[in-house]
Amino acid sequence: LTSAGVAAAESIKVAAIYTLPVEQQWISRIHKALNTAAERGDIEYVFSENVANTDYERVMREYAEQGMQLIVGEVFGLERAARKVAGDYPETAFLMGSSFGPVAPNFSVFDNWIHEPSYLSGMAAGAATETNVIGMVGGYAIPEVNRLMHAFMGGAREVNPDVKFIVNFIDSWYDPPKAKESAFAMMDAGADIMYAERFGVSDAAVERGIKAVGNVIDTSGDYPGTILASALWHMEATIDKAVANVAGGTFDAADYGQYSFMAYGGGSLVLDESLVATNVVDAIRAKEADIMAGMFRVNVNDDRPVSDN
Amino acid sequence: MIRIEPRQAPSRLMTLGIPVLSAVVALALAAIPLAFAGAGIATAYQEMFKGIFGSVFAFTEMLTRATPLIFTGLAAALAFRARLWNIGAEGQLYLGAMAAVAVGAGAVDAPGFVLIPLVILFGCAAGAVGMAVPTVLKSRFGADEVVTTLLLNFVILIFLQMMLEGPLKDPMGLGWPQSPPILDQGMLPPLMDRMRVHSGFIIALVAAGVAQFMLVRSVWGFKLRAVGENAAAARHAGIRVNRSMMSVALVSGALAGMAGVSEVAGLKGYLTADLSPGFGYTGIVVAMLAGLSPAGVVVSALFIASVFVGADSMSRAMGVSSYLADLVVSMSLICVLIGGFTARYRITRVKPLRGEGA
Amino acid sequence: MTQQKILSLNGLSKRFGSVIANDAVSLELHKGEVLALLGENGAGKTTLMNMLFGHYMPDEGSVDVADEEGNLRPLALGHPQAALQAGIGMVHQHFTLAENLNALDNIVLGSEPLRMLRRDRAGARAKIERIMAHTGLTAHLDVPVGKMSVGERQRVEILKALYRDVRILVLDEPTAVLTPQEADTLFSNIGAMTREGLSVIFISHKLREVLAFSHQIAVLRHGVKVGEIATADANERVIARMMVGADTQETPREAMEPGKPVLKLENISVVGRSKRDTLENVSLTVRRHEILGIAGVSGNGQSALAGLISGLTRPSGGSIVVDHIGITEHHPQTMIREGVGRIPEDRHHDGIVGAMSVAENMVIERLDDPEVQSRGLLKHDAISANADRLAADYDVRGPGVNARARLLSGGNIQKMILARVFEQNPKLILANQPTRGLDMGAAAEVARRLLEARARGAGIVLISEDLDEVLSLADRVMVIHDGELIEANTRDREKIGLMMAGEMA
Amino acid sequence: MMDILQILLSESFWAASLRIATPLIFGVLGALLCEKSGVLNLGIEGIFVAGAMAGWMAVWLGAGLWGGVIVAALVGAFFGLIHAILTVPLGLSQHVSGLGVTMFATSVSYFVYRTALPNVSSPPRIEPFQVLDIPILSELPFLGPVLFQQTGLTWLAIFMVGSVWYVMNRTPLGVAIQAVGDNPDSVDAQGLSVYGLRIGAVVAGSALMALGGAFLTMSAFDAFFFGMVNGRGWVCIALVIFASWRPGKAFLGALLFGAFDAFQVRLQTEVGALVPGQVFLMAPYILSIIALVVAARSADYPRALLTPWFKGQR
Ligand SMILES: Nc1ncnc2c1ncn2[C@@H]1O[C@H](COP(=O)(O)OP(=O)(O)OP(=O)(O)O)[C@@H](O)[C@H]1O
Ligand SMILES: Nc1ncnc2c1ncn2[C@@H]1O[C@H](COP(=O)(O)OP(=O)(O)OP(=O)(O)O)[C@@H](O)[C@H]1O
Ligand SMILES: [Mg+2]
Ligand SMILES: [Mg+2]
Repeated sequence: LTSAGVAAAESIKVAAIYTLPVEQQWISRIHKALNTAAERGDIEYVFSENVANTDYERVMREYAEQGMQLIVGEVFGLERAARKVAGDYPETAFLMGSSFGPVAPNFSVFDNWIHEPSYLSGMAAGAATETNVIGMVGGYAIPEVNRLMHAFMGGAREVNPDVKFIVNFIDSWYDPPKAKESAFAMMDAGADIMYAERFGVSDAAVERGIKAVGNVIDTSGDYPGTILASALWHMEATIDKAVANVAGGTFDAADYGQYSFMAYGGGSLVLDESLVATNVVDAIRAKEADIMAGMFRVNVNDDRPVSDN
Repeated sequence: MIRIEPRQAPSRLMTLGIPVLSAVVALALAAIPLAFAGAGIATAYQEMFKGIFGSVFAFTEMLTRATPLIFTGLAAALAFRARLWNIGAEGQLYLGAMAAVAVGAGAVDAPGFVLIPLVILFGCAAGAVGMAVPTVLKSRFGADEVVTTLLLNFVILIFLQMMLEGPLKDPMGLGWPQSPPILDQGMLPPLMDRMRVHSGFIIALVAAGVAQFMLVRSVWGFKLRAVGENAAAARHAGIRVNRSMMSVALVSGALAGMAGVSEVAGLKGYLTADLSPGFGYTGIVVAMLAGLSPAGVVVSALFIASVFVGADSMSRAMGVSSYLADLVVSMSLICVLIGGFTARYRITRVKPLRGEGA
Repeated sequence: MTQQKILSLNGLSKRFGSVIANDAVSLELHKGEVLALLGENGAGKTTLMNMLFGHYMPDEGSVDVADEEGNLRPLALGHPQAALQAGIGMVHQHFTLAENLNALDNIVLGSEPLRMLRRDRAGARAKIERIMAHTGLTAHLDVPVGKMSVGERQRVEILKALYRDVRILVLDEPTAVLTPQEADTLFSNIGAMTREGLSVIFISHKLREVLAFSHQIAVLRHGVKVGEIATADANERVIARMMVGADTQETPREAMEPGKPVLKLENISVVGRSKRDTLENVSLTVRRHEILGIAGVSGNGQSALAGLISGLTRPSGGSIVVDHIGITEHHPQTMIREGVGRIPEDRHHDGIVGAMSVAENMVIERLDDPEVQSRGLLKHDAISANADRLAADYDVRGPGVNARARLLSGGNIQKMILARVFEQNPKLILANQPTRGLDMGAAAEVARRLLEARARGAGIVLISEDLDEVLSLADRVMVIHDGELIEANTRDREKIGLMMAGEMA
Repeated sequence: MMDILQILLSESFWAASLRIATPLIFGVLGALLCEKSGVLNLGIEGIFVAGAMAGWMAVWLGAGLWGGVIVAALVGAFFGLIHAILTVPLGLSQHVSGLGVTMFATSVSYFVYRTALPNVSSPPRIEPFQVLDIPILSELPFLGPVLFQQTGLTWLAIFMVGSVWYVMNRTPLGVAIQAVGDNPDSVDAQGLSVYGLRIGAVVAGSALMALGGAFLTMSAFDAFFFGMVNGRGWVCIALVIFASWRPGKAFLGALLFGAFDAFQVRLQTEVGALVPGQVFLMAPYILSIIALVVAARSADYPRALLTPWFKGQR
């Protein structure tokens, strides 16, 4: 107990390496959790953002050389190389967003497994659409995005088998004006609910006075009265667990993916109950309980979603 | 009043001293953003130095970063010599990389001494085709190659996404838009244990040497220079202008393609859509800093890579935003440009002669 | 002409690196006077005028200009704006026209303040039309300058100067691109204006004009003013001796028996973008030991004819035979291979790659030659040796064979091209305006080389707007007009002049 | 087929086209001014970024919306001045200087943004330009909804098309700029300053480009993001050739590109499952290239483009 107390007082040195700016939704969740931990005094936090994949390995090694105790990041573009680096620095803990598995002794992985709340948000959307057309604007068709879209579509279809989806990827993480135009085009084609994977989509929804569903981050404060529901990702569970393990000297190779599940508080659904019909709210809550209780599993499908014709 | 006059013969000291001096000035200017971000200046420079020369690792990382820049720098230098404004090295790089994984990732199963040349050959050929298209559009239709190559970069990048989600997608990639890895025996061998620097660097040096030699010593280089300096006179003198343009286009594209091969088969092993953080564009800067001399390209690529790697590492050590690195690189570029100018021209103040003799 | 001093250049000097272009040159100009400024190529004439006009900043010296009341006042140097305000206008040796603008815009450019929100085009047009009516210099005001013939461009240049109400007009080789008739008209117009008080400095290599139209002659040699003389006291010999420092020799043309044909054009047509590069059903034959002179006003199809013989232009019909061999692939390379030597009209544009060395330019037409390369690699030593030899033989002077060709003076560039062409013993030589802009000495050298080649057995096509040159060199004369070629069965200046104007066709 | 026609006839499609075209209109006009004077400005992409960031940040710090627009223009002018000094009096390579300015402007903007906002996960929003709804005019059939769904900046862009045309063709200044881009000697010989005209044109052109960026953060959206300019600047470089350096055609070209883009997303929503989505994303670029090939024959470049000029030298 005393040793753990000392470790906490010394606070752990954590570095994060992001391939995109910290405003990117996905990254912003990790960044937020780390900042929270830093504010609590658990960790000392530094980060490098917008690191090109070419440079990623160098940055990992630099941080490891600097004596960072925990390095957090995403290695989707360099799975193999990242594991090699981890092998070279067995004293350093690595916690990386990854599609593959952990590697002993020090390489752990996580991912944004919030398909459960996405499914629930889909239920809200499916019930709310009157035109039976839902528009979805994505950045890139990568598994992390596709998976949530499919879960959302599954939820919507459960409550409304007639619903059709229009899907569009803008091939850019940051082009809100383009995302907005894409959304407008979908609305012109009849969509009355928008799945807002990118910045810009909810803005379009506000302008046309229709509803949107949020994803990863909670934007209901920015668009009051527009966001029906959002599937949120909370990295706190994952980060806190990893930090505690490092502090306790018990960090080892593990898959932290489960800490993004609802049951661990890694994922959650916020509903704007003033916008969703009570019977729908009830159905969603019931489904949520099923999920928490392990009675319902949301399908995982990483393929690129396409529009219904 | 200020006049600009060409220097008659820039002295040795100047041709060597001025680039060094301008690099120093550029680094001194980096103090401004550092101060803006509230970092300690002296330690910052120390950290920057350490980031380049502080360890074998740092130094090899710099060489690794310089490797693609030498290739794209050569691609730009040769094309620009012929006044063929190839702004499309970025796209050609990706074409090269796509071709490299298309043959190297299992389509051909051959021993390394067959597979490596094959990967290089296909990569270079793909890059060459990428430059041949705008060159044909230029010579047949007069379409400006600055614009066509620039736009083709976008087209190729989008095409790459399509391939990575389609035929080139790794079935084992868990859905990620990435290609399968190049077979182990198809990879360019690394130069040092545990370091990323690979034999692509050696190939780049050889390519620069050959390019330098060909430019100065060969009939091909003669024609290329003549076409670049005065196409009308070259044609009047019986040089096949279009043919010469096309040949340099192919070489330029091939070199850019080779940058892609080197990155994918030397470094990463497989292809994603963010293989290059703008190596194609930086190559233009590298080439111009080198005065379009192939040998100079090596020096300026090493310079740019050092500044970037050093400033990047310093930004981390100092806890300053990592955008600092790009900022320092771009300031260095501008300083070296101006420095190169002062080596060639003299800016003099002229006293006005008004009223004398009256 | 009066005795009122209107301009005085006081000890102007200008150095370019090691070249002393002007060394303490002083000049005076009086109201109504026409002063001719003479000198070999590179003597520093243009430099002197550029200092006067503010393009160049002198290293030493000053300039005084008379104001409206006739009081001499110092001129602020280095600013064309100041020169214009002081009533100095300049027609430059090379056109300074924006080709995308029409004549009106070119003329008015710079005369209205830039902050004006609109232009007074009607007023400007009226003023220009007045000037045109008064001087007889006309141009199409609404046609883009790029579409104009050189003669018309030259007139626009002069109108441009006159529009600014100049009192001193500087003309730098104004007739280099004009036909004799055009030149005569120009000078008689200028003569009329001098009687109204205009003062003129003009630079020319054509002694005929100088003697006919100037009052006073100043001569520069190597940047130094070597003398001044009243035109009334001068003749060609005197002037030539002042310019060169020695007498020049003319090469006599010996009679020769033409041999077998080396060039046959049969019913050749060329479809060009404009009349300047159009040919209609042209036939001609050139034999060994023969110089065929093509006389004509510029812009009548000379460039198409030259393009055809140099391989740049593709005919739309007809056949070309060079020494029994029918030409099917129209490319300069083919013509070079068939033994055609070409002296281009525009040396800087077509003749040299200015950024490459003199030595490289001397072998640029024979890169396949085993003397120049082996297995695709250049033989640098052989190329240098070749250059040294040619530079000596052809008296190419300049900063050395390894210097950029651009640094040579116009005359020396031409000598370098002659060296390149004549060394290959061509069967046929195309000489397009070979002495344009050259001083007397250099022009005589070109003539000597052409006659030498003829004696050796080459056939020569000499295209020139200088009728005197054609008549003195050619064995046979044809006139080109409106894309058609007519044999001139006469050597009468007058008659050929009329044919050039299309009046006897 | 019916669907396509329906798209092309819909008001919202043309309104979208005009919206997408607006930043391009600013950009093409800016590039046109620079190139007409003889200077290629590849700094455009970076100047877009700087304009987007500066305008937005000024408003966020408390300036009014039009104040933000002015700040953006000034920042664009500043980067234009750097490019102008490097390429005009110093005569350095316009390609490199331009790419250098793009790097510099981009990295300065990013660095300043991040240093000012080190710890945001979502950038602060501003209150952007609102749609200008002019009561009676917006009731006009078709034109009303197309034109009056736009913000003040789109109107400014349209106004700039006319202004640039007027300046280039009807004022002494514009004629001088055209002349300096064709043959600097012509201007010099008439007592005008080649350097002054070129520097002025590049600075003014760059200010216009920055407005294109400002549109993105102050009208099309209400916050700044890294990478949001996303190649729009480069597209302008192509459009200016397509437009043969004419303001009217520049407007049409930008609108055409906007229409491709608007059409592409709409078509994708119709037939998205049949063709890979990327085909649509590529379409505007490929069509630009084709348009360029078609237009190239008649394109008459400013003759002095890319050629530096030094006073007192030949
Ligand atoms: N005056 C000129 N200035 C610049 N470029 C020119 C000029 N004249 C010709 N060209 C270029 O040269 C090209 C033709 O050159 P040339 O005939 O030597 O090439 P080539 O290799 O024979 O090509 P091809 O096989 O297509 O005929 C033209 O397409 C044109 O782009
Ligand atoms: N801007 C310049 N830079 C370098 N050298 C120059 C420049 N202008 C002129 N010269 C040199 O100065 C000398 C005088 O040139 P200038 O043009 O005055 O001769 P010119 O008498 O007008 O000859 P031409 O009869 O050929 O026109 C030449 O040696 C020329 O090469
Ligand atoms: Mg002269
Ligand atoms: Mg050919």
